[in-house]
Amino acid sequence: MASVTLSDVKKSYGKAEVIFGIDIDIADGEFVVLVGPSGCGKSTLLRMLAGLETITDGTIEIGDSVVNDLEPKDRDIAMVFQNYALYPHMSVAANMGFSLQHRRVSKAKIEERVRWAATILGLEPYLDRYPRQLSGGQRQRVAMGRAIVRDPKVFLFDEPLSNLDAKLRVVMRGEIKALHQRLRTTTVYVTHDQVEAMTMADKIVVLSGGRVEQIGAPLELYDRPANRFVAGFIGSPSMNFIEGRVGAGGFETDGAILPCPPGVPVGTGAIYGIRPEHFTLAPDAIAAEILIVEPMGSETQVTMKIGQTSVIGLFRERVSATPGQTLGISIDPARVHLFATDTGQRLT
Amino acid sequence: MASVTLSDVKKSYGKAEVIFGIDIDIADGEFVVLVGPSGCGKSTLLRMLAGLETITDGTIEIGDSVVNDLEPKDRDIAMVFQNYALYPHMSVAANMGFSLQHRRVSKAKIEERVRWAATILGLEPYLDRYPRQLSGGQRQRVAMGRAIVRDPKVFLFDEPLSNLDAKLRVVMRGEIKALHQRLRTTTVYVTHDQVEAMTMADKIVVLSGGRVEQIGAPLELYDRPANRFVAGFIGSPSMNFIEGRVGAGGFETDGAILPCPPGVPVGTGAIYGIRPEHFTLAPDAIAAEILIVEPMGSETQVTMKIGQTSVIGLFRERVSATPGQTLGISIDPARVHLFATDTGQRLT
Amino acid sequence: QDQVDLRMTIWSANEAHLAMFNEIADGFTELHPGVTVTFDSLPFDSYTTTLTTQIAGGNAPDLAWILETTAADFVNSGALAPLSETFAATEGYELDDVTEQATALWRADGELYAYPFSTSPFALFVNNDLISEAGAQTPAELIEAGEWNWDNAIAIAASVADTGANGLIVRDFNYQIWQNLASIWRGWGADPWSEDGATCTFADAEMVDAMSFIHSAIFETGAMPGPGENVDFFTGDAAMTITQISRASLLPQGDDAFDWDLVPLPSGPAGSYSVIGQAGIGAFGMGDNVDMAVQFLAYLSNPENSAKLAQFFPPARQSLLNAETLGATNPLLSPQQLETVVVAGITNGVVLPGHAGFAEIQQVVRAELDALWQADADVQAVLTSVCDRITPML
Amino acid sequence: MTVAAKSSSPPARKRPFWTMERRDSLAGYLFIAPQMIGITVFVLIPLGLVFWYSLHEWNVLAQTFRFQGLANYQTLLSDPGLPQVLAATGIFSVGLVIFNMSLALLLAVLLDQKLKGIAVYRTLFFSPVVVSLVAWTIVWGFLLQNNGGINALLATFGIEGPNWLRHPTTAMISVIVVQVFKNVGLNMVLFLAALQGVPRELYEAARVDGTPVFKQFTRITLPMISPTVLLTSIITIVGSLQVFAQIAVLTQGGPGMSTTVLVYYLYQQAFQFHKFGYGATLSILLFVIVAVLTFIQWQMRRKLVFYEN
Amino acid sequence: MKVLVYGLMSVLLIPFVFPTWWMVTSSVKPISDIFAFPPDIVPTRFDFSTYGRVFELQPFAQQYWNSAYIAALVTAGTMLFSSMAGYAFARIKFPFANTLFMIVLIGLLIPAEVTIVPLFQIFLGWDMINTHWPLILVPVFGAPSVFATFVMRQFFIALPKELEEAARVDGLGRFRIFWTIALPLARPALGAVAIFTFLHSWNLYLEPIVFLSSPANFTLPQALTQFTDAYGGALWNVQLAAATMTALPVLIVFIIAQRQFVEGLAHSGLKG
Ligand SMILES: Nc1ncnc2c1ncn2[C@@H]1O[C@H](COP(=O)(O)OP(=O)(O)OP(=O)(O)O)[C@@H](O)[C@H]1O
Ligand SMILES: Nc1ncnc2c1ncn2[C@@H]1O[C@H](COP(=O)(O)OP(=O)(O)OP(=O)(O)O)[C@@H](O)[C@H]1O
Ligand SMILES: O=P(O)(O)OC[C@H](O)CO
Ligand SMILES: [Mg+2]
Ligand SMILES: [Mg+2]
Repeated sequence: MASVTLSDVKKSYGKAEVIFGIDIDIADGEFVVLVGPSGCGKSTLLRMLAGLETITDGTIEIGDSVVNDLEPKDRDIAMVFQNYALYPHMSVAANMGFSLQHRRVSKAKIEERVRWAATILGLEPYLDRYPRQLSGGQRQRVAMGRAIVRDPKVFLFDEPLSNLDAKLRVVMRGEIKALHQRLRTTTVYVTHDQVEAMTMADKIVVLSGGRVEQIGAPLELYDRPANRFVAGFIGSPSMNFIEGRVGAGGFETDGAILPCPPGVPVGTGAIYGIRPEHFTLAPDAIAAEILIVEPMGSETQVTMKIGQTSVIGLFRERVSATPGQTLGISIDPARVHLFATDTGQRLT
Repeated sequence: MASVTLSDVKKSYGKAEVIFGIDIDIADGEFVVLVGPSGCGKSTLLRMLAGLETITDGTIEIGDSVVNDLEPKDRDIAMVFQNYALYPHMSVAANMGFSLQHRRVSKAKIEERVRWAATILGLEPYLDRYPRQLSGGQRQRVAMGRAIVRDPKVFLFDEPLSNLDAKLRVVMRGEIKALHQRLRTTTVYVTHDQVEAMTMADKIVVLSGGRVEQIGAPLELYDRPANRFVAGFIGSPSMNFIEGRVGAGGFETDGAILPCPPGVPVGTGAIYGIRPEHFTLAPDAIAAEILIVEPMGSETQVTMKIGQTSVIGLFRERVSATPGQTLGISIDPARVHLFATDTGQRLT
Repeated sequence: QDQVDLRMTIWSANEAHLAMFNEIADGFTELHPGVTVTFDSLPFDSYTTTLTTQIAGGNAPDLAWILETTAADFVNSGALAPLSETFAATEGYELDDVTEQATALWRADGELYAYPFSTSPFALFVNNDLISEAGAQTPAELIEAGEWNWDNAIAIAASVADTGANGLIVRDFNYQIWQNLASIWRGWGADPWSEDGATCTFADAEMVDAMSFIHSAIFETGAMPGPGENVDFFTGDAAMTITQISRASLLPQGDDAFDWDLVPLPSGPAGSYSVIGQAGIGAFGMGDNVDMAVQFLAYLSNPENSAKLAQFFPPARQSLLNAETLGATNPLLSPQQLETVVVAGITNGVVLPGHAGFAEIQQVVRAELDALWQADADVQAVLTSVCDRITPML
Repeated sequence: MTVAAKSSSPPARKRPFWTMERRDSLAGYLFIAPQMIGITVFVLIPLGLVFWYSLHEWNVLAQTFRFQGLANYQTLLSDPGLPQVLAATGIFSVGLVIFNMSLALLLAVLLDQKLKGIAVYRTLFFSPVVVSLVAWTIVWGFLLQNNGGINALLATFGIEGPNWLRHPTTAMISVIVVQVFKNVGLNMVLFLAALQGVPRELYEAARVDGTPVFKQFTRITLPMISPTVLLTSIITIVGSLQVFAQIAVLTQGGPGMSTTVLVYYLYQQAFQFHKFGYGATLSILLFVIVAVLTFIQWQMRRKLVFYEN
Repeated sequence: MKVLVYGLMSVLLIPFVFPTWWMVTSSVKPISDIFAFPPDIVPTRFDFSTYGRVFELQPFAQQYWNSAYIAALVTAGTMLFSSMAGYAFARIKFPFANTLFMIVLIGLLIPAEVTIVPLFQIFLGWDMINTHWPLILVPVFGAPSVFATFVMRQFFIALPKELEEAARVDGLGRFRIFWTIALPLARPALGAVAIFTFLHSWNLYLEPIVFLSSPANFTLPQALTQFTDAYGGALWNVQLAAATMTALPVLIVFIIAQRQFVEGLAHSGLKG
């Protein structure tokens, strides 16, 4: 186990720069999740950590040593790939023991480690099967088994659950978390799934366009997104944004005045952010014209118009109103985020 | 536009029976969603409707005519496939106009229809592109465009959104719904996504193992699932089930007594169903041992133990307790479902 | 003595042939310890091609079997070592015994460059059964009557052909190896080119007559099988075939046997004639062991070994050309047949045509003559155009 | 925790010479080394030598090897046989490619059906590929004779067949057909794989769209398998320009010069007529033709071929 | 409809199977029946003596062995070296990779007839004439191997890159990745390459004729042309018997393993 430090790490493919100088400190044993829109450089960053891509500039340290020019095999990391990358021509046991074979580990020891990993992952009955004979979740487990047998310093995961269906994803998410709690190996985990990021991470790194937007604990990002990008990215459905300016009586937008947190000078043009789940029904408060009502059982999602802006509200109640009618809603100013119109930076 | 009637429809592949006599009535203009676990026969049913699979027994009527033996092209239906099945070597316009070319429609008329569809779907700027030059959502739209140009009597969709990422899925869901509201074409839609089913359907058909489990409006299924299968299938996270028997003071399970709705004779062995979102925090009510706490921003998902059964609770509040501690929760008996232990049929 | 390995290329891979050659080579090794001879068999079809490739690659054999058609090329190229002096100096060789005609092809400016190793006359094999069935007179009867000429011969063939069998086959001609037709056109006194090889005589009247005769035999009377018809005399399907006498070994035995005869070529308008095929063996002049190679050739072709070789390869030595010697090695043939066909043939025969650059000429003529093998061909015109094409090459 | 502000960037480190990239490049060179050396020794050097020979007059028997510049190339331009040879080559190659590709496609489409025993048919159609070329051609030589099997078969239908190998047109057809039957199995299998790679949904979509079967073939199948069609057509063309043994066995280039294709011609010139210098010149011509054709086809792929990515 | 398809396929089949059938049956007919017109589809009289004569006329067993071991060596060598080169061209980044690949591809464009004379000179220089070396070295390293390299490259390009990356992380170097991961996974493509290469070597005609001169060294196709009588005339029935013996084992192996053959070919990455 070891800490991981990225200092001013850059990456270009030919002329195209894709990572623009990234600094991340990961403590020993920490579970860090990288999120960001597709193409923002998550995989690239992870692969540079693994040594599968060269580093154009900067340094990467694992433990106390700079690994920039080390081969993947010399970095003492293990990686789980999105499509698992199991060796189709080897049995489960062979897949898991493969990396040890090349490290002069005795046969008996290999067998012991494989059995240990298989026990942890519930794979004992499948050790003699081939990958094609396994279900998606089992394959995923084998991929993890392959990573843990070696007891590496760092685990790297690149969207390991995205090939599974929703139910299985939930199960495997729990297993990975349990595994981390058990082994406490430093972990870097790439995903684009909100829920995975929020529930698994000690620390989330939000990337966008090859730069870090924000680093923080999950609820920190949810509660105090540093900018509009992070605000829109974390949370589902997305935060609603309404353009306007801070007025004396509240936030003024075309056709409506909304409750506004203090601390921003009156007259500032700003973007008003409010999460769908933070609207509450209140007959005599703000009037919103209903566009679509989507009951989902426990919740009702309502698309509605506040002033000229169409927003989404998520209510725990059943909403029996129909499109065209008006809904009364209220907003707690403490739940409102304000961002600068130009830079998108948080104002409050 | 037309109604669709399936009467005692059966399907076997060789000896293997996969659809066991299904009756569904679909009214003109209705939006019907077929859901069910993988392999339950959703696609098969849809493809029989389309004429892509033969019918082993029973009748299918579209409008007033039995179509059992009609070729797909003579059924006046349009189908959107899961992977879109766009012709990769044709431009968007050609893809959309292709079906009209074989129906002796004049060039000018084809162009007009394609342009009309493109306008509805916001595809005008892309008419000359090829599918590979489009994003997932755009491809999805082209697939829909191909279906609507012909103005068919019935639209068939087979998991049309499952290849899109979460955000886009939400957007496209809205678009399909809007389209349906605009065109009012009878629609049969297959999905395994809860949210899609709940938000889009006028009527949901729950299938399992080639049989219909329940047919009803979305909230009907959520509120009064006819059996344990439907109860567990509809709603996410799934309903919790606890085994036990109805006692005098409530539902008795190993280690706990839970509030119980009236109407079931005392002594009946039953399965107690309660949805994760229907627990509320209440310090002095039932004590549940906390196993995992997963904060997700707006909600917190808590895995906990009631008696000997592990259940999931979804709370709107932030739960600061940690694993090992005890949480006080209460249950509204009106929200509780009871099912027969053997048949799984609803008891209340 | 130094170790010397001589290599000789031949076309035959026949075990009997090779055994005989090896036996002779062993005898030579006894005389010259340290000298060995190996024989490389190259496929007959591509013999000259392969030999040429070896030469081009700088790997010429020490000795090579050479076909009559390419004799001019090899003899004139300067690639072969002169032989006369060594032969003359070899004890008991009796160079004079080798007939003048037989060596003509292998000489240039009086010097001998290859030994005429196999001299095989063309003759006519006859299936008397088929001929009798067709109710025709047999060649033997015609010879007896002194009426053995081409008109009668072809009439026999035509009458057999009328019965559904085949008439006369020029073996190995196949409408490709046109030089084998010399066995017919010599009867008209025709030749493809003048003696010095400089003038094309394809379009001369003799050749036109001869070719017209052949053409009509093919396309009018059907006396000869047409192009693209592969039929074989030795399976008993044809009345007659022109081929070299050595093919007698192909005559079927037992159940399939038929009453056969071997007769000389019929006489033509220009009288009687005979034609021989000939192969020579030469030693290459550029190798390291030229002298030894020439000595081996002298040994191989001395009277004693020639007598051995005669069992497969008809010799060009006067002393061996008698029914007695030949009969010992050709038991199938009667003394009379040997006398009239073989001895007379070798003694009087004209060798098949050859020319410098023959391979190319052969191809060009072959291509031109393809126009002749059509039912409505204009013989004179085709032959004129043959001359037009080959005159620049002569 | 926010972006860590690094107070001092780490000191510039000297990168070792054997960086990951360099090590990998070395591995790459080692992997291709055996073949690169082989290609150099057995292809490039011989090709260079052939070019060198083409600048010489080289008569093997006469032992002449004389530098004469581009004289052989001048001969080439005035060679009276060459136009015929090029025409025969062109007809042969075009005919072969068209017949081969269409037959391969037809067979692949037939074999693409889910029918009992289809594997047996597939095997049988493929079987000539594994039969020795020489044996195959010899057998066809028999069958194509005027009194051979083909005409016997035709005769049973009351048709009098032509003398196949003795007329310029039928001889060319025969050589092409024999060659196609020998090797069409290869293309057939490749097409079959390509056909099976076309997503079934496209056909289902077309069925729902009401596309007639023939149109499905021309508008969907063909474009979808066009990359395979291109690749196999290149392989087939290149192969057709190298065909030799068939000609040698069946027609020897005749009748007339009608089936004398370029390889056969250069073989004749070099090996039979001993004009190695001129043969080398024809070799260079053949090489250039093959290279140019391949290049053109490769360029055309942008226009004619659909590529998914 | 089905009947129609079967009918059409069966008719189309005739030119594909009849020649082979004719070859096999004619090899056991007496020579006179080979020339019968119309030809007999099923032999009426049998003559198996030709099979014995095949071995009398030539050291046929030895020649059989020559062909077999040469083809085996060539196949093994090509599979190894072509897959190495194909792997590097598909998977390893190194300077001039594309240029070098283009140069290799020149080999695809060269008929054997073009370079046979210089090759002969080269092998003469190495003293390898009338040995089997030219028939082994040229196919393994020269122009004929280029097609195999191309096929292997196409296959490796399509092989998921993550497998190798997983192996790199697991501690393997390039060669071991190639040997333990890439090569075992390339079995379909290797199968196709093996078939092509074996058939090519087994049927090689021009090269043996040029390079070999003693019958004991001959290979089968070359030997086939040597079944002549003492005067160069073809012994058709013996030749056909020899041809049958040459073709049948390959044909039988093919029929047994046809699924692997055809599928290997189909999935060999030859899809453009
Ligand atoms: N080999 C390459 N050559 C050039 N550009 C590349 C290469 N690999 C990745 N990129 C570019 O680098 C950027 C980052 O890619 P990366 O795969 O890291 O994104 P990602 O965040 O993992 O996306 P996703 O969520 O879709 O997996 C993208 O713009 C991509 O186009
Ligand atoms: N061609 C076929 N031959 C035999 N069985 C088939 C065939 N197609 C489908 N089945 C079987 O029919 C059943 C229903 O399949 P179907 O594809 O309709 O399921 P589905 O509900 O669409 O599942 P999914 O959600 O995975 O798409 C399955 O058990 C499947 O294995
Ligand atoms: O050696 P031989 O007797 O077979 O001679 C062959 C002939 O001369 C060829 O015409
Ligand atoms: Mg990625
Ligand atoms: Mg389905």
